Amino acid sequence: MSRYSWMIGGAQGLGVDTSATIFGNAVARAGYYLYGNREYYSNIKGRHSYFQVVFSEKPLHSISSTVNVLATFDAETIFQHFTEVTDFIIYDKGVEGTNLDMVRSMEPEIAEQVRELLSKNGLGDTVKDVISYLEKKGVKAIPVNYLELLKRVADAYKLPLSVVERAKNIISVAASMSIFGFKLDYLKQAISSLFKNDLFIKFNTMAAELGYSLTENHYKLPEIPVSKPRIQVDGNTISAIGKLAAGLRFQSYYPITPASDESTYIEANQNLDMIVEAGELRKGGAVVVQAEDELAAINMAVGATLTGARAATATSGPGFALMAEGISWAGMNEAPVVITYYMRGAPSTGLPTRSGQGDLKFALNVGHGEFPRIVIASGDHEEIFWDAVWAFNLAEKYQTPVIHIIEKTLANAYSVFDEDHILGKKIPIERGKIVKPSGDFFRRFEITEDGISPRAFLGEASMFYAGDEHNEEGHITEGTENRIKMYEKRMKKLETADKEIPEEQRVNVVGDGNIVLLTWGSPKGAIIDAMDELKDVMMIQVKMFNPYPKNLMRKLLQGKSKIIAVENNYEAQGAQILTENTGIFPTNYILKWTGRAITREEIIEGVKQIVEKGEKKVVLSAGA
Amino acid sequence: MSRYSWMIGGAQGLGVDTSATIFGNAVARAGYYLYGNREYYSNIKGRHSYFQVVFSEKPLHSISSTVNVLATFDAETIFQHFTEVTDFIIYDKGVEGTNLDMVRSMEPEIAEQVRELLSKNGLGDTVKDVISYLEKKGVKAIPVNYLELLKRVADAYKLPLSVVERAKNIISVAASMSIFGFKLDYLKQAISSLFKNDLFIKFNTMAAELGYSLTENHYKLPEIPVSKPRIQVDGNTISAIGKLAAGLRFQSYYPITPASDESTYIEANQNLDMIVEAGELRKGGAVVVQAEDELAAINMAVGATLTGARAATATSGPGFALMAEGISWAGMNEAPVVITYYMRGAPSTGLPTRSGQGDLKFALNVGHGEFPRIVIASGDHEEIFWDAVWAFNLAEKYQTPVIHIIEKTLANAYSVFDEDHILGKKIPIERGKIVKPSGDFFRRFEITEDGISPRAFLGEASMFYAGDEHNEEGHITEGTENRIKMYEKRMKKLETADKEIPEEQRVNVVGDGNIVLLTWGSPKGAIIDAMDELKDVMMIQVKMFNPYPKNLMRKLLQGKSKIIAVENNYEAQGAQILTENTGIFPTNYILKWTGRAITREEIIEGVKQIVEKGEKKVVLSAGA
Amino acid sequence: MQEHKPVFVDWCPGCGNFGILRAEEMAIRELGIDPKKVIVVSGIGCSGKIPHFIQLPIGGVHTLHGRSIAYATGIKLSNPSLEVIVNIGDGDGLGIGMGHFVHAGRRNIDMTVIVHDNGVYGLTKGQASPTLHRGLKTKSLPRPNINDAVNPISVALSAGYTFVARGYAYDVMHLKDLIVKAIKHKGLAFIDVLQPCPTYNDINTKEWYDKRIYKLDNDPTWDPKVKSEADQQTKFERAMLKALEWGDKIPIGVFYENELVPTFEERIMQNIPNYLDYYPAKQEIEKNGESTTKIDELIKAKRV
Amino acid sequence: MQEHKPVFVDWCPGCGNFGILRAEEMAIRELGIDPKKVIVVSGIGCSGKIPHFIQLPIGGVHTLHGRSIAYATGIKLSNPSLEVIVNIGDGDGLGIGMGHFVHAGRRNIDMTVIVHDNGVYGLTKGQASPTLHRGLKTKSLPRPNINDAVNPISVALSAGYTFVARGYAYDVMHLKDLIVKAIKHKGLAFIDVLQPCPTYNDINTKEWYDKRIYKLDNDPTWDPKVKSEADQQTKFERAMLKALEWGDKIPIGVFYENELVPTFEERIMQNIPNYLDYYPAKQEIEKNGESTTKIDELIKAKRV
Ligand SMILES: Cc1ncc(C[n+]2csc(CCOP(=O)(O)OP(=O)(O)O)c2C)c(N)n1
Ligand SMILES: Cc1ncc(C[n+]2csc(CCOP(=O)(O)OP(=O)(O)O)c2C)c(N)n1
Ligand code: SF4
Ligand code: SF4
Ligand SMILES: [Mg+2]
Ligand SMILES: [Mg+2]
Repeated sequence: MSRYSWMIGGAQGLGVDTSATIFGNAVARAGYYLYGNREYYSNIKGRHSYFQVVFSEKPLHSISSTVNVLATFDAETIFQHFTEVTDFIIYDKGVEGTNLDMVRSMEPEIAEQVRELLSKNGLGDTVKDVISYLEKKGVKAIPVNYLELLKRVADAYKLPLSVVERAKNIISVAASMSIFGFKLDYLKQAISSLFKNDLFIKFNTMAAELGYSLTENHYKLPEIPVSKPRIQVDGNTISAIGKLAAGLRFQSYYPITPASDESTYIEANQNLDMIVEAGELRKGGAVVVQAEDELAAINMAVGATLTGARAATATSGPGFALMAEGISWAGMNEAPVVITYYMRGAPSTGLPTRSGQGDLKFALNVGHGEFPRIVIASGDHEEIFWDAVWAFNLAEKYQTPVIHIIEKTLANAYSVFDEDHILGKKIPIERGKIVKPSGDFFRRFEITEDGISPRAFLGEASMFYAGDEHNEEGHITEGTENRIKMYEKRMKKLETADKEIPEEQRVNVVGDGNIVLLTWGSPKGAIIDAMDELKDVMMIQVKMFNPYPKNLMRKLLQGKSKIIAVENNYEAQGAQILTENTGIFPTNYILKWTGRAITREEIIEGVKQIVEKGEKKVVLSAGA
Repeated sequence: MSRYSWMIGGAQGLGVDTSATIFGNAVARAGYYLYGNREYYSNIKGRHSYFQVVFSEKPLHSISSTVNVLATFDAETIFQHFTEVTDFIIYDKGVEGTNLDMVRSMEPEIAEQVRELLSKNGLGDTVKDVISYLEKKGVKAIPVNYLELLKRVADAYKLPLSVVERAKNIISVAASMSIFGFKLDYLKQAISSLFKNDLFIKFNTMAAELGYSLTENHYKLPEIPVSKPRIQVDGNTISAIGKLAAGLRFQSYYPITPASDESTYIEANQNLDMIVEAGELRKGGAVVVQAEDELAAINMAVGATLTGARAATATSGPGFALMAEGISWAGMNEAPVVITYYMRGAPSTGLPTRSGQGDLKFALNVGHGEFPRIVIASGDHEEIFWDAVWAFNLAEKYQTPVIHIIEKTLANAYSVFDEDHILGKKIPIERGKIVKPSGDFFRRFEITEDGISPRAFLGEASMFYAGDEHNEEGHITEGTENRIKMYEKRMKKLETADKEIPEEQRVNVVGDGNIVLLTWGSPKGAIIDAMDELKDVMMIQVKMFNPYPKNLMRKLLQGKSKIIAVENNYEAQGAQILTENTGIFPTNYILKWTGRAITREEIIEGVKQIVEKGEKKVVLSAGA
Repeated sequence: MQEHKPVFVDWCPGCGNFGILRAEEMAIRELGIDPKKVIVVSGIGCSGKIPHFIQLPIGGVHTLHGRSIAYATGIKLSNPSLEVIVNIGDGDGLGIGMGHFVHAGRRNIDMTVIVHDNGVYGLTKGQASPTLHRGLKTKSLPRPNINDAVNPISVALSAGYTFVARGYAYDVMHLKDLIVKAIKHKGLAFIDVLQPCPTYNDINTKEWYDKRIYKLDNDPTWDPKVKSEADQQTKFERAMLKALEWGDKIPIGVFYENELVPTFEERIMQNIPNYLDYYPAKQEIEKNGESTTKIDELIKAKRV
Repeated sequence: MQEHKPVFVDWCPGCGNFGILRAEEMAIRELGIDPKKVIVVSGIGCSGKIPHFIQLPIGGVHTLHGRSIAYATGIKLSNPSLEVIVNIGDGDGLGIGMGHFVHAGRRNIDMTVIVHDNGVYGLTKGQASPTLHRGLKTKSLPRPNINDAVNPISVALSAGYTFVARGYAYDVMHLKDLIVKAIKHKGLAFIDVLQPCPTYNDINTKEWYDKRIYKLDNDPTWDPKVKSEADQQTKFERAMLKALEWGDKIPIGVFYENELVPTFEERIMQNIPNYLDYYPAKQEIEKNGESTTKIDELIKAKRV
């Protein structure tokens, strides 16, 4: 398969993300699908960040262990990533003399490792040493005199050097475009569409021209004709759009990485049009509240659901932990709140800007007591959109909290896919048993066969909610008969959901080999992308953990020679849930808990280790 | 087996607990072991509460479905409990005319059920109707003219009637003593030892005399010689004593039922003597802080552990939910905090004064991310003491949070057992790898083979803690190599614990029949007490859920004809943990989620239903 | 099951909560609001049970300990046509809920917060609440309270509440008047209600209060209402100094009233012009099982 | 692995936090306290990283967002021989941590709380913090802030802090002096440090502050220290009124200082007489693998 990997790195706060988005945008214009992944420290300025973009003619969902072209303009990026480059490195001629000790932002442990590797190869610890190491290994190094080029740009527009400094990025992006053989025009278009300021467009365009002429077309990648519009979105944004499409009208949140960008996007786009009558638009708005903490955030959202508004919050581990009590109240009071759970490196503050899947069992068991917690997890950007819609429909149909898991890696990564995978499709809204009360009083918690009570909203009639065990009217009662029935009624909703939701909808299955790669969430992408090189494999991605698709899973796993749990955690929690529900254990494990995404090559290599070398468990570590 | 059940009921705030404690104390003086269980509404005054005391020559751990002697002095107790009485009912002649509608404190649903039952028997809805119903069924009714007796007491001591009113309780207790055939002297002794005020002792003693002469010795229970001292304690108190014995020196808490009585007890007894040198006592104190909320409570306790003090908090469901984030920090920072988790009726506020086992999986998975959470659960009052000590030893040996589960039913129940089960035994203190740092800097998170780092305390050297992933020094680092190792190190502690703690210590096994009653926590008592009437049974009580005793459980369950999960919840969470760890499913269930304790008879009946009638699942409901 | 069974009011005999209950019911009646549009949101405690006890067909939301203001915020902002009253305990609202209490002041949502200030954690058997003064030993405390008290009035003023008052549970008519004013007030209103707890607080009893309480209104020059920007600073400072009065004399009445601060609803309208007409709860998000929300623009903005 | 590798200080160039860091280091040095007895407890945010950056062999506990005061309380009360300094962010300490901030005032533990007051949530990319005034639109806000600001000084005073001051991150010597005073103060000390965040707060910048800031000490009659019970009320009221000053003129310096209020440690000693000599962390609970604690009396009290 033709799959190319490009990476750009640099200190946080210097525009690495923007240039990666521009590069992606330009490559997409050339007709390629792509997937881009962002890595950064929990820091505002100065620490190392990088962006990897992988592209191909076919849709992609993962990054690679190696990098064809590495675009750099500082020393740290070279030190952190030179082991990954296979073909080209673009670098600043001016930093050749920089040695490891001079890069103070680099973590001492990492510097130590680099020093060791270089010295093993008989080399010193300067950038120059690295470059010669690379050249020996066949990598082509492209030195750039950024300072001189920037000066030219500054002069041309009579701007101080500090203003045009970030055009460094564009120079290296342009050089990369030229190496791959993409038209400069696409880059110019991307610049025009992504910068707002005219002057910025102009001088960046000049920088692009300068950069483009630095190198030559090496890969000679063809242009691919595109028939249908495509979009480029990250996980935060597509989740926000999905929630708005689903009818979200109240979101409360407290800032936290990597969740808050979703809320910021919703707030920026809170004024909405609704097609209420055919052809007639009505304007409405989604209220977004920055709460004082996550305790307030969850409870505001739960309160909002009682009025009939579709309401949600978005958070990650530390904030989610603070929501436990509120989620339990929502369960007890059958409030259809949606929690978008952006999972990141844990425990505690952990790796706040890295990814992880270590909170699955916490999400599944959050809050004291027994009540239905529906938990779904998305494996790629398209899924995020549809799952966001699904989450609200589930919440209202089963009148219970729904937790939608999106990992940091997907939240901050972007992919390019066909627009009609979203637009033009029916976006189903199922609001469940909503009624208009007739009398003065409404029995909110009527006991029914399927556990689901008719629901009306505050203000429509007198009704009561209570976190205490309550009777059908919502008043506190401690009697045992009511307790048995009311408890059973709540729990029955899970059985009803289990009956109503086809198990096939809760699991993604690709292939039907004898070696099962059992996963959930983001590793799906690496597995799918690896499957063309793997033999006799089958991917099973669990999308809904509660109610768990037990019967289908039993059927799918029956007689398989290997069940390999692939997860971004230590315990293989997704597999533990499988065992709890079916008694089936995985036979092997491919696990990674560094906070970095699993690469396609790691899957291929991991499966090899297991199938050929008989390893029980493979621990992955790729990615700086 | 000779096992007698007595119950007293009355409106909250009128001294029902005190009189039950006095009754128990008096019965214990007659040489009997006993178990007393307390049920009350989430209310301060006016709602119905009751206390059941079961006694026997042999130690007991459960209540019964039926009551031999029911002592009452209001109408509600009669309406709520008459279906349980088998032999005697003591009641107020003055309330005979009271009907159901007049008892406003009774929940309408419960009144409805009583009305139905009576009308099915062709009876009206007054107390008198109930009494005739009972008499028809062979129960002996003992009417008491409380008012007249109280007046006599009031007159004798020249006190207003309102002051002596609570002596009603003592009258009914005394009448009960007489029916059972216990000496009045024991009651008098109990009164003297439990009341502080002299006048109270006097007039209650007179009330006791009056009550005693109302009835005659029916059961003629013999006095049993007692050779060794026995104690009568409830769960809150014995947990508090266990914690102090274990060296607890800092406890922070926020008031919550049924946990706060533990903290109140510790505070009241915070001045301690320590045997520091042989024969030499040194005075010290345990600091108790009433925090502003549970977020503060957990984090204060965690902070305290860093100084080397043994520190803990105690809470129940809603408060525990608020502790999730702090527990995750403690896991990340290897802080040996102990959380005594008083489990009550959930979800949310639930049944705040009733019991439950619905939070087990929450406790096991609390807090975001992966870290060792050691979870133990006690099955009776003696276990509570030793588990409290165990909890601190585990916490310090494995440097990780330990959650000690005690259900409300045990917290508020009391039992009588031999003093030498505690005093005179070695109370082991294992503090794990504590060192005195030599230099200025101390590497708190040194990576070691068994995952356990040497530990020193704040103030002894420069050292750092961080909720972020950190290096051996405790400074933030995001490098992947450190992440892999530091994470692994933390998780390894669980493996070390799993190796070091004998699995036999993590499971209680009684009997070795083919029918396994698989349980944890309080149902243990009912099962043990039921076993003399059950054939071919074996009780397996899991005491530690993490690390789970997988190998032993597999061995124990191998080839058993029935595995019946007995739990106070809906999902049989303890059994789900079994499946997750071993792949073994229970075959049957006996479950109860009314918030009331499981009775001995319910176990006998439940097993019958399963074994004889082939029921898959039996749902229990005994107890008003 | 019959509609609306009467709920047994299970507070202790003589509890100050009865006075608050009566005053609140009377205020709602007097204002003539449709009861079902009145949403009484409460926390956990003896005080928290109040929505169940109100003898009017209101909406009642009995939430979590300390969190009622957050629930109320979600309810009111998604349906601003509702009249939201928050009843909190002093432990509930000023102890565990202190953070929300203060931050609510920063928003000035048009709703009413009533604290049942009894100096104790009633429902958990009488521990000291944050309003109990240091050194006091109420009946159920084993030892004198070692924490200082918070001053609800001065904290509310510092936090930005635009209507700040104190009432007394046993002066039902006066309290009713305060509640009426608080509900009518445009913005976030706060009433600290001195509420004797005869069961656990044997210090701040009826007798104790009766001796000390006086009405701010008795002073004819007392006018707490801010009438102009210029007025603001002086009225606020005066209220703040008045708030410090406690001991032999305890003032009740309105300390501060300011409608010049825009409400949160008005602030939202700066961003969503038709917010009050077509608020979140009112918007029709579904038609024939499909979403009505147009997302074309949002998606197309992401085209490459 | 070598001992104590230097940690890279990863704040943005020009960040006000550098000033706080220097002032705090200087204060600790000046006081001559053994650094390892100094425990710097912080929350989460740019501010929260400070313990890692201090160039002295201190103890550092980098805790949770909003909870550092609770950790500090546990540390100080179980080992009162330690010198505890709490560094919190304004979002951290006065947003999510507001409840603890207020309740700490009720205890008056002998420690120091320093707020890094930059008006924004720095580490999460510049959202409005609770000290940002309404209507302001800092660089990273899509729209002007719709919440009112809290006033840290008046909240601290209301809450019962017995030392209340304001410093400025770019006046390092003045700030150092304040920190020295705060640490020496017997009781809970609070310093609100105005800390420019050049990356996200482009309104409350160095230039903005430099124009407005003046020192309370410039007024020779300004004496914030309470010297007698009689003094207390007036000094407190004056501090409270001063606290309201904000805008064209912003005072820095000590607002209020009162050592007449007993510390929490002193209050504990009323119940545990030898608390300070033999505090929790010091007690020997184990001897030869056995408990030293005598529980005989407790158990025997339960005999039947
Ligand atoms: C998170 C949490 N912590 C603790 C409790 C236990 N609790 C129930 S009522 C109460 C105190 C109530 O005191 P207050 O708010 O003053 O109300 P009052 O009973 O005095 O009206 C507490 C602490 C709880 N329900 N939830
Ligand atoms: C419970 C929780 N919620 C949210 C966050 C995310 N978070 C990290 S830093 C921060 C804000 C920091 O702002 P501030 O306290 O003002 O500190 P600054 O960065 O400005 O110094 C937030 C909200 C978190 N770590 N924990
Ligand atoms: S405990 Fe106090 S506040 Fe609660 S109901 Fe009784 S008297 Fe009222
Ligand atoms: S974001 Fe602001 S507060 Fe944080 S380091 Fe940068 S300048 Fe300082
Ligand atoms: Mg109270
Ligand atoms: Mg800040």
